[in-house]
Amino acid sequence: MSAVAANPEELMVAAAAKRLNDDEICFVGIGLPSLAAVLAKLTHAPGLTLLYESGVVDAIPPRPPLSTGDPAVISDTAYSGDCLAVFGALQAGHVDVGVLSAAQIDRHGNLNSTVIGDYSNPKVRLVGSGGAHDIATLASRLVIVMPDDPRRFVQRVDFVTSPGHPDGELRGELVGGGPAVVVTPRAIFTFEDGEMTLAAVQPGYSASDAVEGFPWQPPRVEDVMELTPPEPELLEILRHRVDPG
Amino acid sequence: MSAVAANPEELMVAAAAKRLNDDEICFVGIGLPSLAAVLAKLTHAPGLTLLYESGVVDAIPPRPPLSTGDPAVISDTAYSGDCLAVFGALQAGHVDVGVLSAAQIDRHGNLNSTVIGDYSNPKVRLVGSGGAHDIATLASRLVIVMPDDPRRFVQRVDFVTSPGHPDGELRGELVGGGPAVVVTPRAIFTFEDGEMTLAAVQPGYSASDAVEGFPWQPPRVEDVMELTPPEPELLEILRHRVDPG
Amino acid sequence: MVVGKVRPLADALRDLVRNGDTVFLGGFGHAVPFAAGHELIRQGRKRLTLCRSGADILFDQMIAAGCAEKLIVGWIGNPGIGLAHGFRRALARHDVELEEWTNFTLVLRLHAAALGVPYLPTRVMGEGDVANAAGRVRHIEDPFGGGPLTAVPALAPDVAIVHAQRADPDGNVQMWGVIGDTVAGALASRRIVVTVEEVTTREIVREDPNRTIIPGYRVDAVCHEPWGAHPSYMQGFYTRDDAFYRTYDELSRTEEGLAQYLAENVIEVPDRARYTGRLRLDHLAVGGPPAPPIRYGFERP
Amino acid sequence: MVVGKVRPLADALRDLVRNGDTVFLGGFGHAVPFAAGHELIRQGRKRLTLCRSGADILFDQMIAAGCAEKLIVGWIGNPGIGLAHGFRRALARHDVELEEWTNFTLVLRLHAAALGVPYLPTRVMGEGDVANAAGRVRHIEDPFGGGPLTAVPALAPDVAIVHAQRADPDGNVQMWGVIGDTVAGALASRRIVVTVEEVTTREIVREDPNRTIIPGYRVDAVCHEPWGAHPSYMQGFYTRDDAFYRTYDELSRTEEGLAQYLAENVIEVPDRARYTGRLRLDHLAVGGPPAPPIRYGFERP
Repeated sequence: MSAVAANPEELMVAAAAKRLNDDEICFVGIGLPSLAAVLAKLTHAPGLTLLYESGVVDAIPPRPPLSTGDPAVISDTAYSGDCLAVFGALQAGHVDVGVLSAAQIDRHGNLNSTVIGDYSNPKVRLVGSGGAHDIATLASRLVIVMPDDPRRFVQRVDFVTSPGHPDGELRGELVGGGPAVVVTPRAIFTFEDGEMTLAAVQPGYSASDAVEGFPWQPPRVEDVMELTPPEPELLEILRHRVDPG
Repeated sequence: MSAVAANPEELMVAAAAKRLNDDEICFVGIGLPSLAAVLAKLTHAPGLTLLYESGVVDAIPPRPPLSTGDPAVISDTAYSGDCLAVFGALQAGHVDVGVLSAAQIDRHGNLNSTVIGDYSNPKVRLVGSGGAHDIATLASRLVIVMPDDPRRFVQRVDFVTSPGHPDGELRGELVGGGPAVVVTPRAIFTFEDGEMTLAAVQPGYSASDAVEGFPWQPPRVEDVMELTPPEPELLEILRHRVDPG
Repeated sequence: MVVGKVRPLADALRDLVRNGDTVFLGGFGHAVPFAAGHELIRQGRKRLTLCRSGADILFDQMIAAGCAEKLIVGWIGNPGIGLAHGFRRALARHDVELEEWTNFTLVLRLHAAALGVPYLPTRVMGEGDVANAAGRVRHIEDPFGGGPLTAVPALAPDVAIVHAQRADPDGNVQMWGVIGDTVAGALASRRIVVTVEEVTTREIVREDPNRTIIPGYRVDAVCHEPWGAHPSYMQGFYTRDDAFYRTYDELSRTEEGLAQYLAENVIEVPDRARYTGRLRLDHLAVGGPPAPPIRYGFERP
Repeated sequence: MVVGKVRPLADALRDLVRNGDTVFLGGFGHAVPFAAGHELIRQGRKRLTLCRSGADILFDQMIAAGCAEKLIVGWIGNPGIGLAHGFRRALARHDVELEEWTNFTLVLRLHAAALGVPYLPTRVMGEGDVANAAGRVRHIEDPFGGGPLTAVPALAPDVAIVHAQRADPDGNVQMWGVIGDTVAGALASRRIVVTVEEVTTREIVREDPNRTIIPGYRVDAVCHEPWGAHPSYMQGFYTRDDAFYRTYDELSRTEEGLAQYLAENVIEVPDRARYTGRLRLDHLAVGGPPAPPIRYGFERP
């Protein structure tokens, strides 16, 4: 067992993994979302089925895939169809949970992975939606993993790549359930009445630490709890099997 | 070489085969259409690509398939996808020619494979469209093979399973080109102004033989020619390779 | 012992098919799920809506046995032989309702459900009498100005029952040969029951994931039923029992003949093992060399 | 010797790609057709509209080389590394027009063309800013009363260029591993050029027809280009040249750096054999055992 304590990224990935339940069908974005989903699969959720947009179902990548087209998603998988097959399943309502990250998130859970600044004259032009808009719109619920950079948290994203909740309400009539939780290295947020709400803090952080640098003051649930630190066994699996790099 | 002269079915199949050109893409119905298409492939049209609705492309069945799902279509084929793939290609305009048969045909080339008699109270209930409506609607042109039974030729089919030409004109604005030719054991008909028109007779038949028993008098082209008899080599291939039964 | 989703067929169908369900039956001439259909007859299922594009004589038998209230099909007959006599009698007596499509539009309806949209547009069914026979189409305009189209509504069966060469205990189905509308029908359905010639291992499946046609998470039960498609074909396992299809054409011409066949060969036969045990099937088995191997190779460690 | 559709890549692209064409480039991270893209750069192609769902750095290179007038994509970047710098500079200077979709809707647009319909309905793009960025959507109603949907128009490229493991001289393409949008893009296109690791025989293809992903009649040219997807992955043949992707992130940060890379490694290199000859690629090769065989078996003679 490793004696090294969890670093901030590990805290985030471990907490996100725990938001995924055994036997769920999970549509996974690349990067942090994939780390979290594979960690869940290798720990408390062996029945979790991972879908990657490249057409792959029930993959257990032996190292973090660099893209959904990386053969790491093929080396131990049960199905390799095509994009249409997995996006079709997503649209048909077969996906319980999507996991995404983004460059920006706002208080309603809107995600931006398209541009920073003005669309026609961007400050930073990013990669665009890929499957993010589709996953966010269609998955029954969405788990969002956001690295620890306060500039990523804004009152209103510069561009709504992936829709969150409408103003002042939860996505009701719409297709998927929308953002359920945002996991950061410092905290976990849920969505109360469609508004990002501090629900728990990572071990060692206070409630005000958790939102330091945010350009707005997110509401809190009445009783903000502190997450327990990731178990040593879990960290061992994360470091040596999920991301053995 | 067989010394036996062609029987009526062989005359029909040979004449239908000759309506298919080398290098065409050909969507084939089961039964007589398949016999004609395979005969063409094994004689003058080696570059003919045969599509069966079960999802198979470029098949060379070693015996007549009993259905498009018969593994005879698999034993020597280059592609086995699914129904959607081949019907999609048909709808996308990639098919030069469809080959069909039917229980009834009328003067405009409408085909019936659904019911004889009234739809809700049928005299004989048949098998239904299958892919026939789709092939007739979408193929660039249609070759129709009709066995020698005058009751099959009617002024107006009891049910339009597969659409022919509109009254008094050729299918213009519509999707596929519609019926191009009807081949029987006695004759070949083309469609002039959308009307079935005697164009040629099989060897040994007169123009009036060709339409004997028809409930209407189809028009004729000015110069009705007589087809040449099938070559002995062609009959040999038909009897021993297309239908070795 | 039950492993993963592997279960006895009778149990699986008892749990997963309800009277009144819309049932997609796989098999496009090839791989017709006779074992499962016969079990549904034995279980006395009622008021089913049976659907698929081209319907083989299994439909005819289930109709004659009184399982079906309605048919949604593109074609129904005895392939290569002739007509479906049980179906014709039931239709003439209005014992069964018929909603008939073309094979393409029936597949599009299933594909719409698999894609999660309420309809798909098509260029067929704008002419002739088939649209009237089907009833449930809408004549629409291309929203981009391209002219008239026909909309066909999604068809999402309650349960799909398909037969395939093999599946693993997670339900991953591998099939080859003629696929027909198997993928469309299975992916369109809410539940999926698979009968297979072989229950294979997870390892075998994972060594060739591109061979998998239905991902396991969609499958509810895997039932080991060797010869489960007899008397139809199963690529690589057996060819069609043509003699039976011809015999069926004769025996099914009368109601009594068909009833007697069903009684002796389906209803009074407790399961598939007893069914195949009664028959001499060896002459139908096929062999053949292995297909050329491919290599997946990933990375050097 | 040219057999069937097998042709040298340069000739095939000269004949089958025209300046101004809309070109689908295959490769979903895996099997990116670098050999063909580099040849288009060498041929000095102009005014191309490049399209696919997730666009890798081959797009970045072709944009920087001045081949592209317009992009129709769902994503563009350097997979696993970062952003596409050549693309970003060109966009900022308005040297290239961008029409951006989501990966799903881009695939649906291709699928619409493959199915021969002018559009497909979807439940996405009804919210957020992506519909505005894409521009060409219509908000429609389900004709069966199910509520609002979005219509996305068919995208039928003039030519698709895809890389695969093997094809036969008739153009039948067999591919395994990650397929992504390869099938949708190829079947949507009017013409298809395939580069392959191996030209195989008709017999090999016909011994496993379910492995074929594109039927030969749709394919115009088969070009033998071993390592044709380098520096991307090719399942069973080689893994990604990650070092290059990282280097590319650095060198492409300046216009001069990227221009110099293209000059030395693309424009001044006459063909793929010379390209691979310059590099040490052995460490990227992968092996692996053969996948489990299946048997097709037909009938006893």
